[in-house]
Amino acid sequence: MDPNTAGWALVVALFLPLVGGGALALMPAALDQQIRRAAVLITGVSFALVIAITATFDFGRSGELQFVTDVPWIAAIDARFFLAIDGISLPLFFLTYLLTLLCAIYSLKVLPPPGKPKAFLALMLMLQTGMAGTFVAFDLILFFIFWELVLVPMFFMIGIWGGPRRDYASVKFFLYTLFGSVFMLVAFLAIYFQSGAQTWSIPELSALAPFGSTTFQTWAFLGIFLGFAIKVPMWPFHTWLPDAHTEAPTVGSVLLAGVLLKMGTYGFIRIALPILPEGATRFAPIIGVLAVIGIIYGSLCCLAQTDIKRLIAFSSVGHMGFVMLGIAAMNATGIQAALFGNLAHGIITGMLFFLAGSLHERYHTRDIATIGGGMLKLLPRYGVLLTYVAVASLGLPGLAGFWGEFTAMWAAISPGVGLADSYQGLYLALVVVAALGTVLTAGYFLWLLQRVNLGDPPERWSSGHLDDVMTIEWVSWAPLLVLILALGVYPRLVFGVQDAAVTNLVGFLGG
Amino acid sequence: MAIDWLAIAPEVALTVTALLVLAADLALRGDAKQLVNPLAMIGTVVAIVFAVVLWAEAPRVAFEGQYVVDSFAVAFKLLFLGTLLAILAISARYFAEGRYFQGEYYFLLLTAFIGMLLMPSARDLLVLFIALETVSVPAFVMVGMRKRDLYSSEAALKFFLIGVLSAALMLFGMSMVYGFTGTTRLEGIAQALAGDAGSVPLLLGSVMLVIVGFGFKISAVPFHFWAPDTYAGSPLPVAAMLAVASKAAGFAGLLTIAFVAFEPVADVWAPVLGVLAILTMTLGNLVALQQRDLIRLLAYSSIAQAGYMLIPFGLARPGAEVVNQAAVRAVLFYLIAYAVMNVGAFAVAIGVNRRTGERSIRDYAGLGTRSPLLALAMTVFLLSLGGAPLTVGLWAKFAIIEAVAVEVTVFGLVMASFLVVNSVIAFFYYLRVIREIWFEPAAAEAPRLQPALSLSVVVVVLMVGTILLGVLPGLVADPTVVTTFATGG
Amino acid sequence: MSPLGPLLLAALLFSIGVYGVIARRNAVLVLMSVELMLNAVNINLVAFQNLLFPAELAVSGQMFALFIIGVAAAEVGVGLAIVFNLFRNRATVNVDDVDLMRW
Amino acid sequence: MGTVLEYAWLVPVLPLVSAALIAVFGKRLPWHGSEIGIAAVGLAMLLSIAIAWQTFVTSPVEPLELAYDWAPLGGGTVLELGMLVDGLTAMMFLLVTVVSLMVHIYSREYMHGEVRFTYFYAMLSFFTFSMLLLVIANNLVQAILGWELVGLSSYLLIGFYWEDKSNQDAGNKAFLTTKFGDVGLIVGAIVLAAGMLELGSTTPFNLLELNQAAADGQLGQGTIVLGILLIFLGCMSKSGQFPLHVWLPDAMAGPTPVSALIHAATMVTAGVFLLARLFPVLAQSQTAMAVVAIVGVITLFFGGLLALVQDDIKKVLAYSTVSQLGYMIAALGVGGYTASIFHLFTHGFFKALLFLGSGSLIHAVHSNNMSDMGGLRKAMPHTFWTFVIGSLALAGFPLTAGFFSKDEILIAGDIWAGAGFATGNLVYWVGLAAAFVTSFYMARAVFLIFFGETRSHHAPHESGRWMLAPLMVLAVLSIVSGYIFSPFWTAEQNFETWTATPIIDEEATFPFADHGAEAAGSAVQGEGVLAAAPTLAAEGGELTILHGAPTWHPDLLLIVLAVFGLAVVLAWRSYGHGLPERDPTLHMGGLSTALVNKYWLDDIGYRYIVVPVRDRWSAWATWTSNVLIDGAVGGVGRATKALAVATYDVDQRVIDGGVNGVAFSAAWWSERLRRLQSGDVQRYAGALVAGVVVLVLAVALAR
Repeated sequence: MDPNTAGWALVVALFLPLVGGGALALMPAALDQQIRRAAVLITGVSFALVIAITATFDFGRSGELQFVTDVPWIAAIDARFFLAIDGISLPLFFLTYLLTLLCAIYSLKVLPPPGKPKAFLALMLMLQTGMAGTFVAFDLILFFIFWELVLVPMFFMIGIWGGPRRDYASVKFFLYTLFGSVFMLVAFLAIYFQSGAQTWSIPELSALAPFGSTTFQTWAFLGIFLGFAIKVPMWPFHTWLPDAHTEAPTVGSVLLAGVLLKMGTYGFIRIALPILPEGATRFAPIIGVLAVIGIIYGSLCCLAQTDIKRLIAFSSVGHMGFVMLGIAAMNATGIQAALFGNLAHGIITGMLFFLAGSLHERYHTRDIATIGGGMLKLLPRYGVLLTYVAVASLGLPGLAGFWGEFTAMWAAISPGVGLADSYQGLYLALVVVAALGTVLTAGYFLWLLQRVNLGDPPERWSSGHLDDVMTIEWVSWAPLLVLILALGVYPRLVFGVQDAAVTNLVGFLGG
Repeated sequence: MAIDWLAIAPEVALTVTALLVLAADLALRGDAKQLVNPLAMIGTVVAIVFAVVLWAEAPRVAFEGQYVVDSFAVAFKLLFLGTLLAILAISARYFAEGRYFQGEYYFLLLTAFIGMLLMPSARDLLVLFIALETVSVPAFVMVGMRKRDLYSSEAALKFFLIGVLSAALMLFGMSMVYGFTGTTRLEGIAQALAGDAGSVPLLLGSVMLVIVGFGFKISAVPFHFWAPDTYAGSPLPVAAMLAVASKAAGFAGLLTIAFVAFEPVADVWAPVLGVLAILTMTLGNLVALQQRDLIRLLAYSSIAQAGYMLIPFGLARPGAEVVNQAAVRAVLFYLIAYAVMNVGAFAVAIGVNRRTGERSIRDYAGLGTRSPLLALAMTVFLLSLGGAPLTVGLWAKFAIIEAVAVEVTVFGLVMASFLVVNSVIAFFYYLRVIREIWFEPAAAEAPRLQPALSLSVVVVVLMVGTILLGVLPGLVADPTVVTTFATGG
Repeated sequence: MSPLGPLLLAALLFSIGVYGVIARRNAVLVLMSVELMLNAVNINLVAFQNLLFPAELAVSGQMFALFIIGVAAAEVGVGLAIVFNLFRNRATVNVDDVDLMRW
Repeated sequence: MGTVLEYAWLVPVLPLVSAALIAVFGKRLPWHGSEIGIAAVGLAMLLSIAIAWQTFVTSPVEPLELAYDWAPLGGGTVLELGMLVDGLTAMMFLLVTVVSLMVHIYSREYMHGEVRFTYFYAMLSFFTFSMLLLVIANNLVQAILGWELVGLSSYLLIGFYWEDKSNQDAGNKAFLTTKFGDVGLIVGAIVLAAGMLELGSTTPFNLLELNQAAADGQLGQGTIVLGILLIFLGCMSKSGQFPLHVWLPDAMAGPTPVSALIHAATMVTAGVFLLARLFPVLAQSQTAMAVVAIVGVITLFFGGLLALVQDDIKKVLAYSTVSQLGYMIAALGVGGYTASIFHLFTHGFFKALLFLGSGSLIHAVHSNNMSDMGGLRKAMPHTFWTFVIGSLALAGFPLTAGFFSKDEILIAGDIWAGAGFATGNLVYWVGLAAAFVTSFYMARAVFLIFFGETRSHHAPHESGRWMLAPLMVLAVLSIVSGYIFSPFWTAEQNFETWTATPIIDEEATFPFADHGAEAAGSAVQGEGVLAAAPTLAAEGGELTILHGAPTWHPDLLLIVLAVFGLAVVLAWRSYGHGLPERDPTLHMGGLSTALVNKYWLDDIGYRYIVVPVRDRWSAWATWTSNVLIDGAVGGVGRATKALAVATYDVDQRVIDGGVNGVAFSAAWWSERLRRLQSGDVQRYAGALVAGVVVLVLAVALAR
């Protein structure tokens, strides 16, 4: 495939899951296993296509859009069907397909009540198109459609296959994120009219920027900020997250943490920063402060959790804080850091949720005290995996989690676009506090490990037989486990791909 | 005076059909009476064909400019006729099984739609009035169709009393307007208003009275009280007709009178209608939150939707061509979207609960297993009403915000923010129904549902339409871009 | 002759009608009040036509009044039918008693 | 054609490969993976010896830096993965691989039969890799990488017996305390790198560039002070400096070989190493050096005192480690770069020896407590004599390795004092006092363990060959390693020239000491005289000898010997025949008339020195350590917990409540508004008319 002409490949890869999901919905519900295999097949084929795209992607020109499809879509409002991929999109796009494939594989065996694999997998495939589309849409309207498309299947995933408080969690998730995104839509419209260019194209608008008065930039950025910040989620917009994560089925949590949250930060980087550079500059210190509060706050909340899934959910608040800190730095390194942190968090926390889900499968409880420790004795492989992933999540160098955090702090100490002149002290303080956050992070993860892994298992588990890691789990987890190490040891895998694209993007920030 | 028959061909077709239906009803006996439904459908299709032909022929002016068939009017006519077709389809089994007066029902229905077809073409206060009454009077009767039903007769009474009261208020306003301007022609009124007459307080008050008559039709606050009670008491297809077609007709009339006749004093009525928009959508949504009866919920939801559609009126300014056109287009697009999704929702309601009394949301528990098709369709319609992506509902709201953004004003932004906040509130109750459908188990005795074929077809078509327009809103948005008012004469 | 007199008359009639619609409990009297309102409109139209625009060829005011008379007849017909039906079902023509549906 | 130095990267890689192989295949092998570990570390040691030899004979060697771009960091900056090989690296290589190999061999027997034997070996190898990665790093990020991996392996090995809660807690405490220090390290590294970035560097984390820039005076003082002090915070936690040493004694919960490798010889010296690596930066700021010196002094003294009251042999050693690390840090603070790393080098050997020896003892008597030992001299002769050698070295007995290195530090302090800095005096005198303490507690330990009657409940037995061989090797090294910087070597080839680098040697090193340097006869500034020995020689009359050959200092030798003797005698008086409380008469019976005065001194010393020091000061120190500082750490922990709970509460009630509150208020309004729909049509009509009136009036009055 020639990256200059093969736009079709991207389109096919993007819509194959949606079409496949539709096809899945038409299969008779009685064909339980066949449906699950079909889902694996669909996600597998899409993933193969994405691998082909990645393989033929011209890494020498990762700053430019490749696999472009740009045709008129809604003439009345100048919206275009504009899909493409560049160095910033590619890693996230890849991750989306990988995670969904793994989820499909995982669902071959594991599906929470009430079962119904057909509906579940069809929703998951629909979700996949929505998520992936967000990362390759270069038209604001198209982006918004994909963005919103994600809400519906996730709402159902949480609402039907979720835990005891699924009703509350699903509606809260839906409304909270919807609330943000409508403001975002208003801001998009404002941008459209303010630019006067009759276009929703992100690259074109970026090239036009900055336009409008400072007031306009501030307000428009505020609207976009609300939409993205809720999705990220930034403190104090995070409260939907623990509920949604806790109640969602395993696959839902994995995709939620692995991809959905990334959409917010991606949006900041792809849309908010280049199109509204002045607004972004004004907001950057605020974002930085909120991000750091999120880091400390998320970690503190983690320490107070008794529910393992909820703990992991709160840890996302902290980790995404680092990502946002990178964005707040407003320089190339910061954006590199944010994107890397994004990806690493997706992989690691996705994996953590897989583990938490399987833990629930085994113990039928998520309460840390009830589990009571001794997992290394009871389920040794599982215990080792948990240690590995937890250690990765607390940002150990050499594993994926480190680079995002370290680089974000490194970026924040010398923020770009003139922020260094007026806010040097603030940013230094942010870095110090963020670094303290890593201690807290280590604290709660070690404490978690101590309470779950170490010691002797309590009586109540000694009678029943608990299965250690199953083959299907190995298969669906192995890629993530490998990636955690690979990204940690060879960060160029991501940094290198993004470099040119990020440099381009920072060019739009000026300053 | 030669009559331009083509210009009124759709109306004529419907009139003939109505008469044929009445005759057939007299001639047929027993189950054979069911044949009137296909008969009415055929007539409707013929009317649609005429309307499509007119689309190419527009604009045409008839009756010395009192009757204008422009692209705006044709668009509305197509909307009405399409809605009629759908309502006919969902009525078939409802009335056949219910042992109602089928012939009369179809006759009245067709008559009401004749009135609607007249509405967007009217360029004279008198014609507007006639059109309005032609819609209203048959509707009064249809609401009370289930004669032995306490709910039905109560609904009819309320509808009737509020209807005639507002008609009288409107007429009084019309008479005053006539008194000040000396003409009942809309263009004439506009000319007079553009002059000195535009600042006479009494005249401005009268203008408001005229608008009130349409406020009743579109069930804007505070003229909305009849709507929930009436929807709940009437036969469901009639409720669908009232919620969609009748409301659309009200908007057609309101658009015509506001943007043709009263355009020079837009600076006076626009803020008022804007405030009404805010009140209407907020009240509609808030009260909808409390509803346990699905039909009442849909009623309040449709009140809220009317509130959204009033927003573009709040943007109007005298002489601001671009803004006003964008406003008209936004309303038109919203109405089309609204018709698709709301008829769909009522269709599903007909499929799920055909009987009277309270139609609790609880009845929808486990619909996902009882009838996946209806459940899926209802989900799509409700999401669309809320404005979820990949449904036409999103573009409808988008169109309104876009109209606001054409020329940003503080008031426009206030209205837009109310729209935004209200959209979120609305999801609370839409999601409640969706939750009931999918998350709750079906009651033990609840049977699987076997919706009638015609109903299923309508539901599927509308669902596909909702999604198709959600993906490609251009299918409707692009043609409607050219809709404009043609001046008479 | 000034149109003020007829206008005041019409306004008075109309107000009485409004009052009747809101305040009378008997449905038949409510219907009568509606008639009052419509007739007030008619007075207006005819008076304006004759006093203000006698030269208008289309005599639209009077035409309008004619149509209103016709429509009023139809409306009252329908209204009475509804009231009768109500009476048959509930043995009352009291508007206040009709509140099965609310909230 | 490159030298052996170019293959230095193999040194860390070998243990890494070994760790992976053990983890994968270990359990299936006859020796359960230990053979892989021993072989790999052995190879690494051979290579290290070659590298050490190469650097030593050609010293001072130009640093060899090989790096490749690891990843772009955005904005044109690049992160490197590379190696920096110079004398310091070679020295550390040698130390780490030798001790590691000894521990690997020793553990064959010591850990025999453990359930997680293979895991243990994998971890040992992994730790070795991490430490070597830190040592070889050519940039700060890579150093941080190794640093944190070291912390992780330490955590995993401390908590090796994770069934017990106390061990888990110890692991957590170690990890978190050091992680706290890492905050300083990371932020410090970032601050320095930001300074480098401003200078236009594309590899801002590069160590050589950083040192060069600092030495050239290009970095601002603010950056330097902030950066280096933050990094020093990391060094404090890792190298057990007061008050962040609290984790180190607890870390003794790990298996004894681990203590030998990690908590004595290598990991805890990482802080010293890193600070030495950054010495050109440190040397730019008088403030920073003063802080470092004072912290070191406090640590070396109070850490030593603590060791006096311990019964657990491993704790005695742990506190002594703290004290010795204090010496090293203090030396850096008074410009004694060479002295510091020299002590690091020798200390590694003899402290490993002591720990392994104590492991042998524990193996024999199944107890850590000296009160359970006693009289083991006969049962365990080899352990005995090796342990004594180690103790002598630690106490700085003349002609052992510890003598040479510790005295260097004292001399460094003396010179610094001569240059007009008070911290020099502090180091000299407190260091001397602590030397006495050291001698005393080591003597006490030796006496309690090997002398007197046996108090063990088990029949003690000598350990096997696998354990004894490392003891003997280390015993030899504990003596000979000191001679590398003794007068037996020339001015051109000795420890100082080996580990010196051009940046330290030739560039402006103490810019703030201009006037002071003159006073010291240019002994400090610009003359490259960092090691104490040649300087003292300069004072002795042979002026301005650069890199002069180390010379004897009979005066100091005498002082040290006296201190040592006093301590040992005092110790013997108390413990020579077992626990004094049990048999004071035997203690008394050994006295002679000629020793009355001694007895008197003993009495005075006992009453005014031993008792207060042993029973009060150390108790107080223990108390502050355990209650105040540890309590503060625990308190911070508890407070954090409380804060966490409170925060969560706020989250759930206020923030989430606010979100829900919006929903509830909507419901509240909804309920009120619903009542409008009364069902009475005439009220509807009334409302309608009222609405119309309002609207009409509003419109009519609008113009």
